[in-house]
Amino acid sequence: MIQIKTKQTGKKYWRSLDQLAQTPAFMEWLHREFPSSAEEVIDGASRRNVLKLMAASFGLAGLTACRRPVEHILPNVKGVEDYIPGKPYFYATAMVHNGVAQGLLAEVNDGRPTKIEGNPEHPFSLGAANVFQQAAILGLYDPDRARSPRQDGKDVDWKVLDDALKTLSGSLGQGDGLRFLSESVTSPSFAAVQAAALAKFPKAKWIQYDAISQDEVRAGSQLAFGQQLVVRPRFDKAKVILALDSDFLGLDADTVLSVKEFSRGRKVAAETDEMSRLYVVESRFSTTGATADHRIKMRASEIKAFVSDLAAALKVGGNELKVVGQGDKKSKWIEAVAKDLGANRGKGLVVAGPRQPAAVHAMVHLINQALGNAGETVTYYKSTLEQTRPQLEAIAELAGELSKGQVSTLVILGGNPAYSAPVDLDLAANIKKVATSIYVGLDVDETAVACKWSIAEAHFLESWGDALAPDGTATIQQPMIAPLYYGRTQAEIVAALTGYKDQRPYDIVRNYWTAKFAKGDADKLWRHALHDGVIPNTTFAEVKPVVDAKKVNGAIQPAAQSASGMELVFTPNWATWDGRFANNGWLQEIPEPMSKITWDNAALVSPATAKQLGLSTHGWMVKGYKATDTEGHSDPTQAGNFVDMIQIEVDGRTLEAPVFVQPGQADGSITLALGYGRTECGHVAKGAGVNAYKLRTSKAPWIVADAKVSKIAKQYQIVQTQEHGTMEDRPLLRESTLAEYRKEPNVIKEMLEVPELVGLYGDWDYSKGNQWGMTIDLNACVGCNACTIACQAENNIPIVGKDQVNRGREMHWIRMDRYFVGDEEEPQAVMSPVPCMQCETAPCENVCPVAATTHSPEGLNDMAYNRCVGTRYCSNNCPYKVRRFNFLAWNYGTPEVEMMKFNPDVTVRMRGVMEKCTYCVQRIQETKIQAKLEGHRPIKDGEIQTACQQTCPADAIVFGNINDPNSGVSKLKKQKRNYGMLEELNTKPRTTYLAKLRNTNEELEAKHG
Amino acid sequence: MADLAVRNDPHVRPRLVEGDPSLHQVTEAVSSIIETRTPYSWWIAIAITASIAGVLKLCLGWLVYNGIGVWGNNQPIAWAWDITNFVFWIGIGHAGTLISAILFLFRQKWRTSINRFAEAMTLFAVACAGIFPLFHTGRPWRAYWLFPVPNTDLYMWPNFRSPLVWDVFAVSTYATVSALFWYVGLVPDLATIRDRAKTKGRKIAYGVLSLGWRGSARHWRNYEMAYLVLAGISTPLVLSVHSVVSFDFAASLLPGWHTTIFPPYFVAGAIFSGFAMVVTLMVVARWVFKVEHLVTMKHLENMNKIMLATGTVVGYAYASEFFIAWYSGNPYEKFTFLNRAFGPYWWAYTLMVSCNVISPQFFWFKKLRTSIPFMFVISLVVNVGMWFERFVIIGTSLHRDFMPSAWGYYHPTIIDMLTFFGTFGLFLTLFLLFLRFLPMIAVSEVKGMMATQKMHDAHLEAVAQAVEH
Amino acid sequence: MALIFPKTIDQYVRIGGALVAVMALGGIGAYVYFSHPLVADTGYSPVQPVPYSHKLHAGTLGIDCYYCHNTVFKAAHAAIPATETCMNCHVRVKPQSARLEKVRNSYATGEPIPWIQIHKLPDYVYFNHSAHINAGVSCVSCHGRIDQMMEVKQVKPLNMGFCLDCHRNPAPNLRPVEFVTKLGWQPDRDPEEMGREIIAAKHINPPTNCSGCHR
Amino acid sequence: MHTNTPELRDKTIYGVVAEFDQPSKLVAAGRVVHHEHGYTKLDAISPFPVHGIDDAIGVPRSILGYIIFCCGSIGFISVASLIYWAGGISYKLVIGGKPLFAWEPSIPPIFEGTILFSAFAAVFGMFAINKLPQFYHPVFNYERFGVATDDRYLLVVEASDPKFDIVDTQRLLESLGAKHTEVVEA
Repeated sequence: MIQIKTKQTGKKYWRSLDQLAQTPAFMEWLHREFPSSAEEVIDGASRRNVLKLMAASFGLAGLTACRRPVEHILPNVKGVEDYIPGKPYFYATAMVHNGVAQGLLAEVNDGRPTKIEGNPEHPFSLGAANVFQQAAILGLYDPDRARSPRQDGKDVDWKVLDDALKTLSGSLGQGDGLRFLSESVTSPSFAAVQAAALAKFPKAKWIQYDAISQDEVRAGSQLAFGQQLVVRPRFDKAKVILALDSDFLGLDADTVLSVKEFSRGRKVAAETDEMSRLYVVESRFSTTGATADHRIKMRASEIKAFVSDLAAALKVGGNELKVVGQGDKKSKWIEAVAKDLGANRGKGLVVAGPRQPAAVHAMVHLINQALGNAGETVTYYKSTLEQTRPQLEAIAELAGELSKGQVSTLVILGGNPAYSAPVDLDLAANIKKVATSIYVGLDVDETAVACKWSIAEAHFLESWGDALAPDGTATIQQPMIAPLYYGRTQAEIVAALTGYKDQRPYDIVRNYWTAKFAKGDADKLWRHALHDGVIPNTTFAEVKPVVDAKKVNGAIQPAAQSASGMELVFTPNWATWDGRFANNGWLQEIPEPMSKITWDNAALVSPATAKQLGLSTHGWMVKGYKATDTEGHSDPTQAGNFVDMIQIEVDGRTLEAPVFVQPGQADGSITLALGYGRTECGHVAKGAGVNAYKLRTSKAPWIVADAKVSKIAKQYQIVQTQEHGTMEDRPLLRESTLAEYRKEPNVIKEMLEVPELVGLYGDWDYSKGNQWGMTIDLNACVGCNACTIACQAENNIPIVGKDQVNRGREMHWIRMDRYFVGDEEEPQAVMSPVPCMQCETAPCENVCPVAATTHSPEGLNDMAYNRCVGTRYCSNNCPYKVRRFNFLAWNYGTPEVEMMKFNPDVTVRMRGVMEKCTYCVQRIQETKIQAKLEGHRPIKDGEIQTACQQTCPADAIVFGNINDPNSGVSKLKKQKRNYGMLEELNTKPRTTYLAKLRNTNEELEAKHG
Repeated sequence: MADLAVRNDPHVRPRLVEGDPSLHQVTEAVSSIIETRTPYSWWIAIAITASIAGVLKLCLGWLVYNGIGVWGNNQPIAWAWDITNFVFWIGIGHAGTLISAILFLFRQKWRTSINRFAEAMTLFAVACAGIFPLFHTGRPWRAYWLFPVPNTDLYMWPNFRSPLVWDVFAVSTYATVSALFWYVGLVPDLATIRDRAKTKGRKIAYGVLSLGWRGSARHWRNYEMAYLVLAGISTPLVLSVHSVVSFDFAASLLPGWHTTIFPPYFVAGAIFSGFAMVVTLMVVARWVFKVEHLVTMKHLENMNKIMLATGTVVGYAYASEFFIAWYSGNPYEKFTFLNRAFGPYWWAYTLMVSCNVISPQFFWFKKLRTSIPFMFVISLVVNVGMWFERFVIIGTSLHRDFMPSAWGYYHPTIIDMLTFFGTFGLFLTLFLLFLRFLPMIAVSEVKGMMATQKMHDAHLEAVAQAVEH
Repeated sequence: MALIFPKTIDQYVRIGGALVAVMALGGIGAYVYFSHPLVADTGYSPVQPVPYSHKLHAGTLGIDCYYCHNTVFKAAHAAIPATETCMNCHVRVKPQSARLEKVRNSYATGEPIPWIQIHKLPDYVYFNHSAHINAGVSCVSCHGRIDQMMEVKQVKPLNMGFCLDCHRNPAPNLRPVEFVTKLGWQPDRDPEEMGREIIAAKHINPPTNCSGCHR
Repeated sequence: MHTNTPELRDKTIYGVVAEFDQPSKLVAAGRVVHHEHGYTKLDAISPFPVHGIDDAIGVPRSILGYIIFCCGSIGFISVASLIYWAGGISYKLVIGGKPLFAWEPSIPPIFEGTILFSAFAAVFGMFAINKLPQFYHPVFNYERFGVATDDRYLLVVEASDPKFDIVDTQRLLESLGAKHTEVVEA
């Protein structure tokens, strides 16, 4: 039913756009507006001039005010049951990320999915979504997606493919020489197809490989428990948390739940409230480290020693190792943490990052068990989809077979292994040796090029499927729109190849589940499953395993440290993850939370290491107007962001990479993000970053103990959205410690002394009706950028490209500020989103000569784009610098298909006008009208959610009516932590902040922040 | 003999017209400039300047076609060269009205030889200035919304609280009034040219332009009244214009902009730069057109004195800004000014101070004050310095304001540079046309001045003879 | 000195000046008239692909607007009816009529009928039918007497001023909701007064700030 | 031998023009002709305003000042009311929490408006009073009129003057040191 609906309307829209594009009116307009038609609307450097100019309906509609081209209305031919044109519908679905599924809701406007939200019903979303999920919309409409099957690099008709598959499946026999290479299978129905395939072809093999694999985690649990278990930490229950090289609030979080739960433990309403404490030990300065109450930097390879010392300090198991060769600071640290954990038995929690070796994970399990945390703050599940075989081992074997020519048919299902597999396996070359190689993928990527056949895959928003959350909760993945390019799902292809009983993806999924449901009301249950986005009672069985302390203690014996060489650590990244999102402009342009770099990756090194390597150092701690700090670090603004480049060598293989000096980075350790430097990719990804996979071998997939590094005579311009790292002692983002706050709750307000602020005229009366306001809780915010992307999707915010970001023209309405605090040795960071403050006495309004920005009776700082003439005076006079100007025609370049992403409730701004956050006024208006229709009822608190608030995994952003004393936002504004940024200017901001509190341990407090 | 006595008498001002020419000779000297055959040099000069003006046209076309993005402006530096150039040109446009209005009210006779020239310069400078407020908007075709145009469609009006709207009023008024003032002054001289005209074409052209002026006593009566009033209202006008321009900054809340000293400071700066430009052009013109006896060293020296005075006022303003920044105890202010002087734009600031405050100090010395080449160089230096003053005020205040997270830096594009360069083409083209077709010196006023001087002399001679006996 | 201009010149100059002045005024007057929304924005009446007569259906036959434009009470958009809606009747009524050919084809082939849009607001204006209809603003206020039009024609300027007039003083355009689609309906008493009562009853307070319509 | 008959005067002759080479002589002559001989229809033409000529030949005071004042006041009122109406009546928009109308921000536009109106009044008022443009005037018929915009000074006695007599008037003027006199026709 739904599929039919979306198909129909989807196609309708599609068709109408085509027609519009051919109308003489449009053609005439196109030529009138762009005499040079297609090429060069924007200056050469922009990434957009390569996309051809097809600004169809939006630009056209914008002009109908003055000219009147004939415009057609194309109604449905057959009425669609309870479907109202122009009204958005929400459907539940799920997105698989990092091997697990998270439930989502997709907003569909006239058959076009336009916005992703978290599914409140889903236990691992609770209404929130992360950057990758938010940006999926743009991925769906990516004009560079594979559009048809390709045979030997040439597009062919689907018919040709189907015939080829038929003949091939006939010729497979017992399936010797038949190999399947997929990513981790997370879909039960697909697993069924897989099982059927392997049953039909007993000689065939199925290899699962993820570039960002959980091998070590699995091995760890195998080592500790003798079985593979899913570990489920419960950060909301823990009072003391120790994260060992684990960015569980950032890149190592598989769903948003970890942030949700953690932030619950950090919310402080009254001064008396309890608050969890977070210790972080890590090599890279992650957002988790920035959130930590105490953090020390440490080379990733020393964590193993650290954890065994910690175990020793905790007297865990038989391990009686003495703390040796440890700096005084570190041992103090260990003692303090051990004491704290010991004091909080059953309320503590230790977690380790997936990069750490199995032994570390095992020891973590041991510690958690010894401290009685197991079962309390961490629970274990037995997965139904477990992978007994280490992925690296499996793919290595496959590579061997390939090179020996033992494989006749290779079916690769997504994942782009030719790009992301360990470099020493040389997969790209080996694939070419196979007689029949088939690739199913979204893009024409490195693997697609290597294979004989490549098949356009259906995007998850286009296809039927299902997937499991970390705890096994199953979700049906339903399509929001018919496949734009008739793409196929992986299951569909395998089913076709292996003659599975069901061929259509819909049948594959539905029949699998209805078979599981109780016979009678299978249909009803199925409908419920679709509606809720959750299938009840599908969670894995919880188990209470026992750790084999002996084995663990045996494994943990630290090998001789090779502290000599430079350590190289690989991580996924915030923009492209493992490279799969490389062509997604929203993600490419989102700044990396700590370094604020966009459109690139860089080798992160500590200032000390940089000096040691003789590299020019950008001092992100440089203070004041000076060009350099005492250390001689130059201020990046003045260095023009040109950085040195180094050559990194890992057993014979070399890579040239730009260096970025990151305070808080462990000395002697380089962090390099995977997923950049794509070669076979779309326009957006071209030239973005360097390919770290070139150094990643199956021997050392995460941590290279001794990489050779040398400076080379090259420079590279990296681009950031924020170039100055320090707050200049200005009380912008305020923080204190929990202890101090309890002693003197007014400490936050007292950070600023202002004389009584009086205006020249009386204040305007905002005491009646709805008065919108917002609070942002710095204590909860982990700087994950989800709000920025959500805003970008909701408000049709354009992408500007690396060159334009470099010119300081990024368009994000809600930007993420990051300031370093504390000493340069062990810096801390505070982060916060900065949207428009909706000042009651808005400085921007006074100076606008044409009254394009004015105040609404409900306290909004309205911005009428169609009135703006673009003097930019408002931006100059905005102390928060949150206004964004369309310096060039960002939207004229948008290809037709990409325009389907636009939110119809928000104007697509033209060149030359100013724009800014409006508290999602379109949502406010919709709700107000709805309330009117329902008999002028008052609007309920929380009924209106801004896009940023809705998606925030930390619930840091709260929006509502400040006139209603019982609304969430008014309650928060009553807190002592509440303050207005730059309130001394008497701008009366409606958006206020709740100061950050660090729950410090006084034992460590004395030593350092 | 007696003549000598008079000349050496310290109480007697040196003559404003040298060589004691007859009125007819004055008429000749000025009129002949535009009556003789057009020299090739003029054609060459205008060919060059016109093509530079063409560059301006191209740049503006490219700008309107693509958007402000072709300039270097960004967030946070949303205003950069555009408004800098605007203030720069407007400032230059101040000397003219000042000379014709204020010096007139102060009965400064020496103004007569240079006021026409300076007024023309004013007009052309304002024309160049006017380009930028219009084209710095993102949608210039909507710029008319800044004017209070009655509209039946939107029911919308400009926001009269905005200094930009004040600008619109001030600058348009200033342009109009200056043009009127200039034309009124021209009418009698146009009549003179008319009556000297040989060819029919010139007769008709100047005949029409001079509106049939015939120098009747009744005309002169009203004429002088009108001129007096124009001078009277132009004086507050000229002061208000640059005050209003300074409000663009003073009325904002940006540290480094939000300063009460701005209006006087800007006016002084404007006069400063205006006179510098007059000197630059005058030194060349009087030499080229052989009117040294009408535009004498006395004139130039007086202008240099004014430059010295205003330059020092500007220097005082710079100093007091710093003092207030420190004295106010406002950390943002304090930072902004330290950042101005020692931050990334230290070079611009240093340039500004040395050009505007230090260089004019040489004019304390009469020798330098009266040296043509020296004053020419200084006047150029001052023009450079004043451009940088505006850039420093705009650029350095914007690039690092309240939130360090939003700090930035500004790099001009080639379009930025060519646009500014092009405005000089426009300015000089208009100027060459003026020199070619209109009397560059207010003949009738000079004559009037000479006549009174003659009476004065006659009187002195009498005195001198009395003494001899 | 030989005269430049003849004796008579000045009277010609005066006449010429007078003419120029008159023409200037005339020009301004013409501009104001032709650019006035009432003139510029009204009267658009394109030929529709199907010669559908609102006069016949809505007027003579008295079909309620809501029968075809069935989303006005629920949604921002007033839906253009699906071909199916036409066929509901026309399978029986005039099933063979030549003028209905396009409709039948559309129904058969699934190709929509390309109706031409007449009442068009700029895309930066967000008008919501349900909000207005439910408040008691009749269709007639913006669309005129559609029920008397053979071919639909834009009769109201629909410019910003037009919207503002009503948003500032909605009373004259309000009526009980049950009559909003009765285009010819006249209240039995002073409409102003009735309007004020409705405003009081429904707390109607139309926005006049920018974000009321522009987002 | 002309005789001073009205017909003749009205039809053909505008008056007598006398040319002087010194402003002082012009003034002196004017004073004699006006004050001693009681001629009233006089005009003086000079390349620049000659001081004292006004009382010498009895030119009335200029009324321009009053005109300018009135127009200036109109400018003041109209701009002030425009601002008040636009912000306070026509479209009440809340801007920066400021009142709908306040004097402080309105001063600059009002001031400029006043100036603009006054300037227009001064210039066009002056032209109007002087009846300019006027491309034909009898004095242009004076043979050597060109000198009047160069370095000579003309005293004109109009034929419409009751005391006018071609012969006597011409003689009188010559006796006052006119370098040249001439009868110009209307």
